[in-house]
Amino acid sequence: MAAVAPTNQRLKTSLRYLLLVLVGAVFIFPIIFMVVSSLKPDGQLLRDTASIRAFLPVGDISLDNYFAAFKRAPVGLFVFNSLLVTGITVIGSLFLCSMAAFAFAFLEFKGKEIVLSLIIATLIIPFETIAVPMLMVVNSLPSIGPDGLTWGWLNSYQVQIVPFLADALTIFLFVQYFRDLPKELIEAARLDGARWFQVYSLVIVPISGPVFATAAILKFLAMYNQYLWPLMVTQSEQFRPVMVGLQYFFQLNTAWGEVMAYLSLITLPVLAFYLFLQRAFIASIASTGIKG
Amino acid sequence: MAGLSLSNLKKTYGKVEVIKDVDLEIGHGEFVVFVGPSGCGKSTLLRMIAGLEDITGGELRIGDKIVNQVQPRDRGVAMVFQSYALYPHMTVYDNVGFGLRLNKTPKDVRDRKIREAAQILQMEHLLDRKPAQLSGGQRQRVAIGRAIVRQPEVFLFDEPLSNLDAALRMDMRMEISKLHQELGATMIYVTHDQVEAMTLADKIVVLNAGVVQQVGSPLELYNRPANLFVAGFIGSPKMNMVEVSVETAGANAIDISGPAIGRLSLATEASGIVLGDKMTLGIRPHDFQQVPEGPFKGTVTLVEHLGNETMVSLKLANGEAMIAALDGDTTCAIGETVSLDFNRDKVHLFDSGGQRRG
Amino acid sequence: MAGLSLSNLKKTYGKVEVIKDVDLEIGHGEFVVFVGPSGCGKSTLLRMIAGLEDITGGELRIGDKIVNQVQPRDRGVAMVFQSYALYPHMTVYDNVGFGLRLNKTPKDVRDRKIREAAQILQMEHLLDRKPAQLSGGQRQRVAIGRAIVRQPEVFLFDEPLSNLDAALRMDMRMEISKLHQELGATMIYVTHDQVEAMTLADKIVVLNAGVVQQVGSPLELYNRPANLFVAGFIGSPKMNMVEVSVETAGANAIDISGPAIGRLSLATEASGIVLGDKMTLGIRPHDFQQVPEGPFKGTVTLVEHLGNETMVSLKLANGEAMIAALDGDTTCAIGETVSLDFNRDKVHLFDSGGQRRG
Amino acid sequence: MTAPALILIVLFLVGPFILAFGFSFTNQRLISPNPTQFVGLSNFEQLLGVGVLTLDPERDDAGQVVLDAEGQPSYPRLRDYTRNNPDYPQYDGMREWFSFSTGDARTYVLARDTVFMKALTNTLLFVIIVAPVQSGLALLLALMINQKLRGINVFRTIYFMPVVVSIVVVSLLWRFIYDGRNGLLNNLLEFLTFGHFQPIDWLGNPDTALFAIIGMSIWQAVGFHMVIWLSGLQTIPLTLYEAADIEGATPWQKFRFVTWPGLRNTAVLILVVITMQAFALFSQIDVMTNGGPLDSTQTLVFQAVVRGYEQQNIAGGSAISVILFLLVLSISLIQRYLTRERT
Amino acid sequence: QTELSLWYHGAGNAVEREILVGIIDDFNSSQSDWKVVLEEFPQAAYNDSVVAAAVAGNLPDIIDVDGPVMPNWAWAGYMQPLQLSEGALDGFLPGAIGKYNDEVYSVGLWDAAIAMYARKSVLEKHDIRIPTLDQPWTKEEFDEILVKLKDSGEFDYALDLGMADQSEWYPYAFGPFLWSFGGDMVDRSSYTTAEGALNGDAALEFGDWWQSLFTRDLVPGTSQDMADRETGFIDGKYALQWNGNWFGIKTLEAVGDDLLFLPAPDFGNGPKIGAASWQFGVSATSDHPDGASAFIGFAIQDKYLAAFSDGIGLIPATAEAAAMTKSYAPGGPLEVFFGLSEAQAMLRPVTPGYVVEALEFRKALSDIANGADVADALDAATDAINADIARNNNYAPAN
Ligand SMILES: Nc1ncnc2c1ncn2[C@@H]1O[C@H](COP(=O)(O)OP(=O)(O)OP(=O)(O)O)[C@@H](O)[C@H]1O
Ligand SMILES: Nc1ncnc2c1ncn2[C@@H]1O[C@H](COP(=O)(O)OP(=O)(O)OP(=O)(O)O)[C@@H](O)[C@H]1O
Ligand SMILES: [Mg+2]
Ligand SMILES: [Mg+2]
Repeated sequence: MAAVAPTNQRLKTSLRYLLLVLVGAVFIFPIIFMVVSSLKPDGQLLRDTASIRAFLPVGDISLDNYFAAFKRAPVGLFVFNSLLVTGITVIGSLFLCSMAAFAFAFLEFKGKEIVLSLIIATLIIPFETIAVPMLMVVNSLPSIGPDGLTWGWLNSYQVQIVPFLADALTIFLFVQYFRDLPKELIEAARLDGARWFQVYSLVIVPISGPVFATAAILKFLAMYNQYLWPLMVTQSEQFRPVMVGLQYFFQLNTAWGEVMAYLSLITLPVLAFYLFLQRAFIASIASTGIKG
Repeated sequence: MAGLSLSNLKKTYGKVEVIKDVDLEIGHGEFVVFVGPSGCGKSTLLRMIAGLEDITGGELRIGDKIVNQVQPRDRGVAMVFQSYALYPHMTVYDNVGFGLRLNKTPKDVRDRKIREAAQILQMEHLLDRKPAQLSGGQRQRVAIGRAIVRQPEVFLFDEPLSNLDAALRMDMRMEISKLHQELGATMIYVTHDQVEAMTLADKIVVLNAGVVQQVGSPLELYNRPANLFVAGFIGSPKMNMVEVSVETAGANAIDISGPAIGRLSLATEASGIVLGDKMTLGIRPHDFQQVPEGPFKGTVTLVEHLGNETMVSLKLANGEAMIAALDGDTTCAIGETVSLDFNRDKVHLFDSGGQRRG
Repeated sequence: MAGLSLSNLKKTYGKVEVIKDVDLEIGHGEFVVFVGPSGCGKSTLLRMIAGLEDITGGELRIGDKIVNQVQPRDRGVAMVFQSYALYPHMTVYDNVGFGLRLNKTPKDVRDRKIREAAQILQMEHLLDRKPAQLSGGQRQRVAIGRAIVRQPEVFLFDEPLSNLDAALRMDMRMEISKLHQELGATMIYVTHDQVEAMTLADKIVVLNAGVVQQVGSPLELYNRPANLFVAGFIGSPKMNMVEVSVETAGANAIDISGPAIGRLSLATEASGIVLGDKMTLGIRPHDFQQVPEGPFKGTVTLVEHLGNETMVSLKLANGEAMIAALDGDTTCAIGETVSLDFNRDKVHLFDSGGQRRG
Repeated sequence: MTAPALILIVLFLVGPFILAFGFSFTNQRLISPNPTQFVGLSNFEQLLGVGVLTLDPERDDAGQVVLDAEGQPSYPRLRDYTRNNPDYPQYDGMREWFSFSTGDARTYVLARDTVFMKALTNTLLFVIIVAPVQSGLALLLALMINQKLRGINVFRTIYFMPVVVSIVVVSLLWRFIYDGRNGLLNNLLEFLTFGHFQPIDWLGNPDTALFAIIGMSIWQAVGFHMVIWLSGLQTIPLTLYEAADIEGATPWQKFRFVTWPGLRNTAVLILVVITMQAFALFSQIDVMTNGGPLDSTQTLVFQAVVRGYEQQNIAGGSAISVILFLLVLSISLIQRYLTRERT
Repeated sequence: QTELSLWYHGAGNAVEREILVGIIDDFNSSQSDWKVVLEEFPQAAYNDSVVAAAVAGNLPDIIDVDGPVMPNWAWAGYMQPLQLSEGALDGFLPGAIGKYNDEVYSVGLWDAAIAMYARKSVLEKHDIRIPTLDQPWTKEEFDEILVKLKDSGEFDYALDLGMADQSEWYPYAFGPFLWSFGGDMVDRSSYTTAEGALNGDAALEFGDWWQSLFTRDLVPGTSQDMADRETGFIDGKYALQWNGNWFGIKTLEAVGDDLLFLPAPDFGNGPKIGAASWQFGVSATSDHPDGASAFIGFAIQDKYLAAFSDGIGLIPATAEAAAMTKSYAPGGPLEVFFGLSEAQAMLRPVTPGYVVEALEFRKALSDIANGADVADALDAATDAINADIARNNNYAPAN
């Protein structure tokens, strides 16, 4: 029953911070390297990699790489495309997947367990291994555009969006989270006269902030980093996303400084999105008090 | 019309049979209270009526419809959960108004109803809070509010007042009673509080281990418990039980004797009672009076002063324990010897199967 | 030694002051009951003692040590939560035994203690279940079991019996009482049940809106409530309050009058009472008797038969309402006129500030 | 409510996979003017064919075992048995997968496709190491950043950084770190051992390359799983911690008895996801080693891609995908079985 | 005007775009039938994009194609022969003409070449003979030189081969060594087997030598990092570097007059370097092959060849064009490359199977460098190539 003196408390807190900082150091350096390198000319950049200088903005520092990057590729267009595709996919998939997961977690229907197992099984399939068959599938889908009914979705936004709206990982994530929610809430809502969809949208969604934030960030990353698929389906520059755009910088002589500048630029939206969700995440926990 | 009719209702969890062939008719507008020991299946029965638990067997009708397969939302019931089940992300206001919002009640009507309910439940000052910021009793009131604003045909209350203090509980009890009269809705109410059960119910259903023991008006149950279980369960403190055997059995009177009481004569309809039968004699604590010399004599083991009355626990000569509810100003000390008589008109006799006799 | 001493204890949530300067001494081994209306701060106070809420101001000692900053686990307390807080993934057995397992009680001792507790709580058949498979009352018993097996110096109970039926509740009450005697531990107990409070407590603490109203033995509170709040809060049904004014004030007696009662003479110590003072006269329902002609006359508005007694609500001529607890076999119908007298020795007088007088 | 999601999944995941499944029984090519033909199981036979060959050491005329320069017995050349040897048609086209000595004789386990076999074993090794280590570390991190401390959000962000940054930067950076001469890792180890450490060519050495990849992969993805753990942590009711606090639980005990059981659903999720992702290991290999040196970092998905795209052999790539699918499916079934709710 | 779509692999390269757009504009305004529309792709993703488009039946009219890959695409039916006028390709470097099955499918505006980068001062200091086209280093001489340079202790490695680059570089840069030893990636007489070519005695000899470079620590291995590849020679860590002409200008700027571009060594069957770079062709699905060919015919004018060369540093496809350039004109700093190209250049196997052959070759070389048994590695590559050829019906043209 030792009384804890405040100084002891303070020491403990400092130790915690120390640990946090040390671990932080292990994780932060790619960003530092990237940003620092984006300020250096190629030669120096490569020479510095062997030493700690790789992480220090020393030597010949300038924003030249950024200007050059903008000159080399339509960076704005790529970022716009990526954000558009990613944004729509994230929103759509959160909606579709959480709804599906809701049904799996709370509704009783025939074959539920089997279907869920199958969906989870599809988690196993790495995208790379089905890209070509998938190309064949999207190429035979109808689309209605200015030219009337046409076949094939190549060179469009929807071909980058629709196939990824529903994915097993997101569904699974939601299912596992929903299973931990108190059942009485759903029962109460049903007695209050809520239809299933209302239970979902008015009760479950508002108290599931953390998992929505998690799913959103994971989906965002997956979509934003898409490379192989857009490469296969966007022949026209107009629709290309950032990761395909990155290839603009790998020529016979790779422009490393510009690559770093470009990567720094395209990392910004991801970071911003993550920070935004962090906040939403915290806020949702604080306001619902689902924690107990 | 929203009477209910339960026939042969059954519920099992895995192998555990929790509700066993319950048959029950509840008239439209009736106030029915379920009582029974903890774990006897009251909540389960309520939840089956609400549609939250699958019905393992039997048939449930609300009005004229068999509703075994009907969605909760379409059964026209409202329920107050034992665990409240408030929506954590909504304010009290929104929690209470949720059902109205769902059935598209116009905003002003909704607002009026919510504020009315809040007033009845004495929680107007809490309307902007979230459930996490409420005390247990406050949460319970919100849960009640949520049910009453919707004015359904059938109300289900699962121990709605258990976390309230006596005064508030009485107020709430009155409110619920008033509500019942005003709405004329059918109400099914689970409680552990005898007073609540006695005062609110048109009809009390006593459950034990998933089986209905007796159905009847409060005074019926109090005055003529159908079996030992009901006798012991209804009334507080518990009825005292004394083992006796039948010495003589006349047409309108019997003589009984037992180690605790010696020999006694009771006026009762004695059909079917046979000489030598082992029986149980029940006497309520409140039917005792302290007398200079009576059939029961014992040493005081515990005295509890409740203000208006005093509970005295005795140990009889043969070791049996007995409780008597005496006057509030009774003064007696532990260890003292006390002699009791009882009201001969109010005794209860049960046969060896536990069923009421006479 | 594990007495507690609270001095000037304060708690605020944001701007809401929930506990206001509470001063309280709790002796070692005492049984203290907190009562008060829903939301008055009982749970909060308990949680502050347990170390689960930060203390905004003041000082809390357990034994001789100031524990404001001490971790809950180092305070030597056990607590039964109002919301049970059972570990959902552990069986009842493991839930109950968790604390023992943590303090490395040998397995056989642990097993014995768990089974003992289960027996006391009548839940031996539930030991293998998970909390989700229990009824409300069963969960509550597990929560109690978890606390009692640990035999700490201080027990904190937050409405531990609210979900139990009368019979079981009485059993449990007895068990807790026994436990208290056996262990000699300090117990702090929150309840809404008057009977529990009256029977268990060495000392009752009445709280209202975070302020201590009165501290005293049960009968002290019942017989001499310090103020109107306590008077109204303790006793069920609630004390009847009548507005009166002082007509004459002698040394040992005063005359009072009021629209409801006409003029009356009371024997009371009248120091400080001044002619013309507005006062409140309190009469408990149980202190009424039905008489052919008495000071109170009114129309019956509600009759509640509780079996052993009958609650009769009256409306007096001037519109005031009054409740009387009459004999169990009182027969009177709604609308009838009834006349009541009361026990002159047992009246309570409060001044206009609500404080007890005489 | 599941319908829209199900339709999409069937259309864009199940459908293509079934196509791929079909391809694995044909000779489908990415590019070819020739018609596709059904070839039965031959793609699988090609991948999975193994054989065992035991060879006696060469003996000179006197019957003495011939020793090579290092004093080891020398054996006939394997290629004499596996290449165009009409006496051993069953070994034709096979190569040594691994071998061991049994007395004087040496037993060779031959595989029709040694690269695939290496990819298979590497993948399994990778999964076995990465799944527990990464989920464990991620949980540790999640617990660390779930504390109530001022500014904790900064750390949440920092720990997540490697996930946010493109794999291109990360791989590039780690190639520099792993550089065999003056890489940061070697420099650091040298510094820590006061110069006693012999620099290792981490990515160039078949013995270390896979572990180098493993290290980097864990570092890179751990933040991803940390976030999932974190959302699981948020669902545990606070009152349970309070109850445990009062019962005298230490922080470790609170973790063991409250947190961990409360994370059951999350743990299943994480384990499944990590296993899946580990099996899908591709990008790092593609950027950093291309499967080398000496196939020590070949993985199944990498091989599936190499065959499907670079070698234009969609059928072969699909066959690997199918094998991978069956493999992971059975593992995840076992996993589910092991982590099932025991009631 | 009918639109003709053109795909080009140079996205991100402003100079190339400018020149190409110039050509297109000139062409579009030079006649009124056709209007060429450009779509650019990043180089690293180009082949995959084209294949994907082909699978989806979505190819443009004019595509550009890497020389050695062309037969594969032609065989697969992505491309059709050019309709060029007689004599249009006279004077073109052989590496710039894409021929398959006796038909010209593609033509390049430039070629690329490789040389041994060296510093005159270093060679002189170590008393090393400067080789010429006529008298290249012999195998033994080359080996001695490497050992000598290594032993001098002045360098991390004697020679940088560029092992960091995992792409087409291996077959392009190292295939010629094999050829010079007398081996090949496939038997060019039939193109139906690699047996004897890739695992014959000559190939084994090459393999042993190749492995010895690494076991003797003369060259950096496969784990070399990109930074060293780009800066190692310039910084003096490597004495010699085997590198393409596209690095010439950059290195010249850093090293200055001291820099030498030396011809490939002769390992017995004459010194060799690879030939063929990106070329233009017409897709099989084009509705307007005449227009597409017309554009290609228009684009191969000397002035455009020269413009490209000046822009991106590659070797113009004709001598006339070379004369018009800054670097390859007589006396220009890179003139030597033109000579190398003319004298030593050899095409990589002209077969649809080349794609797989290149992969297997690369893998075998990596494995050998990392210590694999030479014969086994070459056998494995041979088997894989043969299996691929068999799977594709010997790459017989479809009919
Ligand atoms: N987080 C919070 N923020 C604001 N107010 C709070 C918070 N938690 C509790 N309160 C308020 O503090 C007061 C005291 O709450 P407490 O739970 O102690 O009441 P109680 O006496 O236990 O009531 P009950 O008998 O209903 O359980 C209540 O009015 C409640 O609304
Ligand atoms: N999921 C379950 N699995 C097994 N048994 C269960 C389950 N849920 C409830 N039970 C059991 O069913 C019985 C009835 O439970 P129920 O909740 O209806 O009791 P109750 O009468 O409401 O009790 P209380 O008054 O304590 O709330 C109890 O014995 C309980 O243990
Ligand atoms: Mg219940
Ligand atoms: Mg409370």
